Amino acid sequence: MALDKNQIKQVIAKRVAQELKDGDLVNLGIGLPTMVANYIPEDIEVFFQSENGLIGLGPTPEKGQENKDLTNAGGQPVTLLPGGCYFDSATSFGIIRGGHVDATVLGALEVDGKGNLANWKVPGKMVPGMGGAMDLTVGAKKVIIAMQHTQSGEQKILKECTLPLTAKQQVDLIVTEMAVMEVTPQGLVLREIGPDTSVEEVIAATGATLIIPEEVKTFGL
Amino acid sequence: MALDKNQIKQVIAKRVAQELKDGDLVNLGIGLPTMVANYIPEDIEVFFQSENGLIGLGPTPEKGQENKDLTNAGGQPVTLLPGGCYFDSATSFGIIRGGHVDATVLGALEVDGKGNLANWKVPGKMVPGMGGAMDLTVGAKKVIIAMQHTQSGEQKILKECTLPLTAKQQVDLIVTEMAVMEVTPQGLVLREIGPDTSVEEVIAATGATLIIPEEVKTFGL
Amino acid sequence: MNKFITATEAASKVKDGMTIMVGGFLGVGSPPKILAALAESGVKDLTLICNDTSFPDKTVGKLIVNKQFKKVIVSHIGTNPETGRQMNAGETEVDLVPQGTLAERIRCGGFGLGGVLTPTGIGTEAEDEKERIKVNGQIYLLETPLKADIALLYGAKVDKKGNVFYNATARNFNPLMAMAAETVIIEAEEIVEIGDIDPNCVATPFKFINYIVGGAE
Amino acid sequence: MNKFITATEAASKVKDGMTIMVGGFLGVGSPPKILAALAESGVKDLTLICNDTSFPDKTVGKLIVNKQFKKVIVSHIGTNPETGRQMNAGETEVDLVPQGTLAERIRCGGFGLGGVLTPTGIGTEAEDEKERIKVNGQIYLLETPLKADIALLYGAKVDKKGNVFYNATARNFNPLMAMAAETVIIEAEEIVEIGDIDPNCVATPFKFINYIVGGAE
Repeated sequence: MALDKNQIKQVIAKRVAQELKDGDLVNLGIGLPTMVANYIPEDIEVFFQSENGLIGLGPTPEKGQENKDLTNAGGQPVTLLPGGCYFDSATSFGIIRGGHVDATVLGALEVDGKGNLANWKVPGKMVPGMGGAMDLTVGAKKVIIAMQHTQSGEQKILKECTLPLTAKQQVDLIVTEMAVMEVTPQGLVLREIGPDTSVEEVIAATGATLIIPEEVKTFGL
Repeated sequence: MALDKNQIKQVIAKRVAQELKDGDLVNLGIGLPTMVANYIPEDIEVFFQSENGLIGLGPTPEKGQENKDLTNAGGQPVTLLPGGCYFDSATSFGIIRGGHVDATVLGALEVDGKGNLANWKVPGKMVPGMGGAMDLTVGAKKVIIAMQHTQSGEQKILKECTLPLTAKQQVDLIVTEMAVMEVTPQGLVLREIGPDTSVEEVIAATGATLIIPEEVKTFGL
Repeated sequence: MNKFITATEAASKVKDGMTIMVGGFLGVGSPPKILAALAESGVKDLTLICNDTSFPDKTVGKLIVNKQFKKVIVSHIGTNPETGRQMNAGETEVDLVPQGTLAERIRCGGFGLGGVLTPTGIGTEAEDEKERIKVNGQIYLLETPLKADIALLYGAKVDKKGNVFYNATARNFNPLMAMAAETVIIEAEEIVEIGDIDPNCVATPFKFINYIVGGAE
Repeated sequence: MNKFITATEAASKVKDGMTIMVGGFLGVGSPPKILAALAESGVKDLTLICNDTSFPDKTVGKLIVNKQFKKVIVSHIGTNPETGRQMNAGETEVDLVPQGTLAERIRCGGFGLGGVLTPTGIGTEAEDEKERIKVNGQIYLLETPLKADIALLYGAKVDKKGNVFYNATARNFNPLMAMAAETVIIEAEEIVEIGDIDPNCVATPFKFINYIVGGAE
């Protein structure tokens, strides 16, 4: 069975959600990472931090119930969960840089076997800026990259990033629809493969050298 | 007429109060400087900042009306004026260090003609610590020393401080019961003399060389 | 002292060549009326310090489209393609700063600090031309203060003295910028009486506010 | 997760040799019950990070009298003569830090910053052994982070999740220390329901609070 684009995103988001632990404070990047919030296991409590100044990101408000002063880091109207609170940008990044965010989930243009990440600039082409990503990758206890394994057939998981880095050796885990890979001092270890692939296919789609342990589980079934 | 100790303090506090301008935010040190608040001219509005975390220091509450969570920097119960507010210690010193306090009034063990101040330590004897004084002297736009001209006959206004400094070249004005002296790049200028003294007596009681301009007013009459 | 002025009067205080700080995060917490007046004023060659360049049709984004800035110091420009176009065409200088570093640099400006050491950006282009300083065996970048001539801010409730209460995520950079600019103008969603804001919840004391652009009049 | 413990349980988490931060300014904003329990516990060789050493019969002052500290890092000791006596007798090490610098150093510890540059203390003994760094032609001292094993704090209102509302000048160092210690214990004047504190007025988010010593029970 081939997964469509939406299913691919769901598979990734679901798998990332399993990395989160009870009591975690988590910052989700824009796009696919935002979907992780939909798949938090019911038996754990996870709170989301948004770098524009809140802890306790709640669901999208109903039409007409939006508060123009209350959005997520993408500018979309959100709500605040009971027990949540607000703070200024310096405090927000104090929380992030100070190591008080347990995990951040971000997208990537490129990521490599050393844990380097590039997601803020394509020289001469697209320069969105780093926003909070450089702080998040340095500060969060666990940096999880959530993305499609390849982009229009091009490899994104490389031996070495070619684009300007967002962070040097800060990535801990890469989750794609094809694989879960852990960055270790020895290199990138293939921990699990996706529901619709093989170890060989993952190796072929990955620029970085993968360490293949004896046991490689399958996720997303 | 000889002034008693209490009158001396009043004369000093009254004269210091005349240095303050409408709209000023002022931090008063413990002791004599605190008395300055009693002599603010009626036609100006001055707000007091207290480094333990407030703007808008109000009068002492009546007995039984004290709030144990609301004191001045000396730990005495105070009140908050309408329009006042509270903040944490980092913000308090951001306000101070950032140059947002218009004037601070402090006591001194020694002060000298270069504007150096010593008021936190007598080696081997008394070491109360600097508290907020080092930040206040560096940060406040105007540093006013309010003290008796001499201490048991010993000079306190010296050519050069002998005690460990609280601040280097930060003092702007020295107000005693005998004189108002301004620290200038040329040296210490005698601006005014007190109600009960002469220029000669001020010179004799002062260790630092005084520059005597043609006009020296008398204050406190 | 009466601090109340109109949005047009506020805009007229911004002169060609000035450095302005504008509160807000993708426009949330930016002062809409003041920025609309500034877009109409035609003032130019400004340097902008702001979290981002918003959207082309919104808040500071309109001023980008109007080419009123010679330089912008922001953490991202992705939501306003015109900023990227001007940057690539060499029309506007764009200085991209990591968001947490931007916040600390503004805070340093207001707090009288000469800089902070941050681990953010080590090993990236954010490191370029920065001093590297080692503390307890770890390398940090020295980030220096930012200040501005004028800060244009937005508050949910401002009392008649100028004390500010910010609401929800519209707080963001506003209280930091309030301390880092020579002149501070706040646009109030609502003007309230002195005492109506809990003194524990005032995030910007009146002392920092020079002018108030009043409520929903 | 139930965060509620007794003052005695709180005190028992402080072990010999630990570094503790204690909120408060001359005892205002210090946790009275936890400190009373700590004074009784007999724990020793502690390092204290606090604004001051309070008064001999009050809050951390009692622990000074008990000789429970091997070192104190504070901005002044003038209100507790016993601290000065122990210092002069060589019994307790006293590290005096300018108050604003102390606040920034604790903030650096919690905010992941490697240090800040301050003009405070230039030309004084506070400069000793500090690195001097020039920025924009001005000399600053490099001040480095402070962290602790445990922070003992006091809040006026703490909700059942651990969000804290501080009242008046009892706030002082408490919210800074809440972010700079491994384990954070807060003594609540009043326990309130989740939602009873305006989310705009929470100065310490629940995430930072590990244990709550409950209200006036």
